[in-house]
Amino acid sequence: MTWEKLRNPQIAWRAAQDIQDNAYVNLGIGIPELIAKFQPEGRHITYHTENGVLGFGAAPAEGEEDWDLINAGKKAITLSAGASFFHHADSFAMVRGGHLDLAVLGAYQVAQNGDLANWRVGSKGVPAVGGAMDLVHGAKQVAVITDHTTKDGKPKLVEKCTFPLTGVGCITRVYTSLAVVDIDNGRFLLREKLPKLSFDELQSLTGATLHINGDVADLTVPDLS
Amino acid sequence: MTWEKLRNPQIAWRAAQDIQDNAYVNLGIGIPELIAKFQPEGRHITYHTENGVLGFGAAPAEGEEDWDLINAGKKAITLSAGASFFHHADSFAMVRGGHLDLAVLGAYQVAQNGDLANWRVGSKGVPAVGGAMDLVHGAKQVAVITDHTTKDGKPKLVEKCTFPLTGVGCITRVYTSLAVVDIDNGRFLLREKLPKLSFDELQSLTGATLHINGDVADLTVPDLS
Amino acid sequence: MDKTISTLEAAVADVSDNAVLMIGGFGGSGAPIDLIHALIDRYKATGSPAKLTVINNNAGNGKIGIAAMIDAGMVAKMICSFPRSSDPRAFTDKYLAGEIALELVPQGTLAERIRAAGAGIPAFFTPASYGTELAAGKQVQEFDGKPYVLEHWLKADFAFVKGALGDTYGNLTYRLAGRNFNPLMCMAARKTIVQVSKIINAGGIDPEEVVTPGLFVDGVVEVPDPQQEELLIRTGVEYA
Amino acid sequence: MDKTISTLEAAVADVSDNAVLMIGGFGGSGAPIDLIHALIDRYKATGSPAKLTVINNNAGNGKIGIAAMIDAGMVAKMICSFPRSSDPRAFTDKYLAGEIALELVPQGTLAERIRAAGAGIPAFFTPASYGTELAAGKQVQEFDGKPYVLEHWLKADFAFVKGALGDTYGNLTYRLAGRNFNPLMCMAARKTIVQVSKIINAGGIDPEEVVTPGLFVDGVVEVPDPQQEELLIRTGVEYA
Repeated sequence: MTWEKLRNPQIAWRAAQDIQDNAYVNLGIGIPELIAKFQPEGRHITYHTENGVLGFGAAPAEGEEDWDLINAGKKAITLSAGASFFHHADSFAMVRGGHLDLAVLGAYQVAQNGDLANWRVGSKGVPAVGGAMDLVHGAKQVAVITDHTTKDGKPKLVEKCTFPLTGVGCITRVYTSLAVVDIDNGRFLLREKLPKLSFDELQSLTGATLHINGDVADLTVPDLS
Repeated sequence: MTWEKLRNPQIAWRAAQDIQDNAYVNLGIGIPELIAKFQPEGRHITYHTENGVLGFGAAPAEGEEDWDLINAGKKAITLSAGASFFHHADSFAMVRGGHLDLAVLGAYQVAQNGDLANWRVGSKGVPAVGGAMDLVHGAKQVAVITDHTTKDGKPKLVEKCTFPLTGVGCITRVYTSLAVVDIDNGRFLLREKLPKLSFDELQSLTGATLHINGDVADLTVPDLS
Repeated sequence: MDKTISTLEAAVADVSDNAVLMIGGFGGSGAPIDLIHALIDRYKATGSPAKLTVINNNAGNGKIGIAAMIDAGMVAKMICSFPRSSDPRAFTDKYLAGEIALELVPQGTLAERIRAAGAGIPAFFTPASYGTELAAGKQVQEFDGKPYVLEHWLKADFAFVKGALGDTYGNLTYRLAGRNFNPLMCMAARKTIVQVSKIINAGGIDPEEVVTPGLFVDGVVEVPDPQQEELLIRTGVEYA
Repeated sequence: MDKTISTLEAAVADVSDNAVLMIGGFGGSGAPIDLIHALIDRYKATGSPAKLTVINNNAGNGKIGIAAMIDAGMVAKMICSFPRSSDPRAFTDKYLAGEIALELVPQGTLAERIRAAGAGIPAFFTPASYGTELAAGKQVQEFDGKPYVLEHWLKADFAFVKGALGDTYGNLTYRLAGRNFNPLMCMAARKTIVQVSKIINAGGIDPEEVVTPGLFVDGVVEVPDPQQEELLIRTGVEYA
């Protein structure tokens, strides 16, 4: 194969390009958090973390951490000008009440009807859900950022999730290591794909039919290495 | 008749004697508000007003009012040390959530099962309810302060309310111009009555059977004139 | 990001006919009189916005503020807990003449329904109004042996709010008991417009002291010396 | 009225066997580690309180705080959203061995259930968890064409809370993101005990800046230099 899948920072970069000026955004723990690093210049984006901070910035320098000032991933953060603190019920009022423009989460599986599975892969081990089941409801747009397939090559974009669901019909856009896919009326609509990757090849790595409506743009991102 | 019914300040004085040290109390608009004036010395009582103040004191001197600092009756108030402000949802969380030790309201009628009618007397005019329907639920004790009869001599303590209800089975004690009556298992239990007023006379002014369990104490209050 | 609106006129420009409009304040405390009067000015000049549904604890007092809106004929319906005041004539006259509708809501339920709208909670159970005529037709359910009434969220198209300090991102503080319904209404309206006594740069309010975070606010307009309903009434001002 | 408690030992003295205990904090931010450790001390000395149900967002980290409670064998059940951490061994071992029960609750639902308990709301509808295994057996109802799950209030016998400033009436402020679940838990427990870095006289906190009004608080104990979970873990402290 002549194409190389995007690395996580590259997927994050692509997702970052879509965040509008003045948006309020919640980035899930892990890969979604990378998105903030690639915020396009000139856009003012306010980040929300569900443990009760609106308007935070990058991590502090090592040794400068204040461990009462952390994000949902329990990492130390710094405040941006115009920040505010609030308790958990107010924080999830922001989430559930439709006050965030965008939430971005990771995924084990996304189904063509917008179902998301991202909190457990089976019935073994200790289950943990955190804020995921709340975050998938309420934000004006809920997007997923993920590798296109699992480590052993299985599709993560599927007809129907086989892992336990996080939410039903909640995802509207998926940024993967190979493509950008919208969820539109119960089907995957391909918007962008890696230029060197053929449609047939992408389809073979996807667990449900990819539809096309108009042009499929080239998914091109900086090297970032 | 050789007895004279208590005037409103005297009923308020009697109610004030029962408020425990360190209590959190909401006093309804009108006669209940008078209770604060007769707070026994040495007791620390914190007053709540449903428009979002905990810990307020007397009215300011005339000309010293700040009209952003008012109580539920829209009267200007002053703050006590240790006061706090909060929004209406938090204020009624205090009410509904069982955080007040006592709420005292006025009444058109109180029934022997604890039902209260105090918000409208018929279907004419403009109805207004305010916080009454919330206040009757949640406080550890909900008491009524009222004249024993209407202006035209009809009983206000009744078998069953005929006016529209404010709340069902919510009242536990009634301070009237003639007596102190508890509501106990669906019946009026007489605790105190004016010393010169005979039981039979009191019963004739009451719309439901007055029960007695043990002694009936003398209801004696200062002149306050 | 700068949510500053330069004039009261511009601040009220979007409110449309038939809109549901929340107005903060409890009596005159925290009441955004200047926004209300700017809206009345617009109505008098253009005939719009008309047929408004107004949500407030009360239904106006004297001849200013919400009472003046009612007198001007802009209000089709009030949703409130206590449509009485020292001078409730504006509402009372129209109500008794059948010219204005009223949805009466217990005060705590009103507050919680507004919060629920802001918090994405479509309905909740409350003990308030159980067994009364205000619960007529509503779903009742028992919890721990006690009956409760199901109440629904109450959303609005617009909210008019009065704050103390505001920053350019819309972070707000309030003054004394002027908080009341204001922070809740900020959460519950599609578009929230706030008059504040002073607008400062983002970062000027200590993050610990922000009462309403800016994401609940769409526009802030500076009114350095705001009108106070109670004082207007006491000095006999008429805006109608 | 003075809600000051003079020692940590006295502050935790009432917690009884089988109690439901809310513990504030999110990870180490706002976590009342000193109260927790005082409770562990009591358990080690007396065997009580045992069989506790603990409500917290997480289920402990390392060998201190809630993890040390679990290791000590005091906890029969955790109610939380995320029983993982950088070192979740204490909970994980006991859970996989079937020695501790778990009620897993989505984080926003957990917060709202606690607030509901404090606000006298026995149940509310939320979109969270609809269609998932965490909604199994729960009442579902549609509002405006969307399905919602009915969730019940979550009350506790005791709450351990970490504040910043406290006054003698129990009015509280918090530090940075240490607010999180703390103000909600103050509302939801029969008895709320708060550790603060400093106790001042009533009136010492500006009424506008009080985050938790004192009527939600039963006792305050001063811990001038409180433990920080994250720092304890990074320095390898073990309390078990």
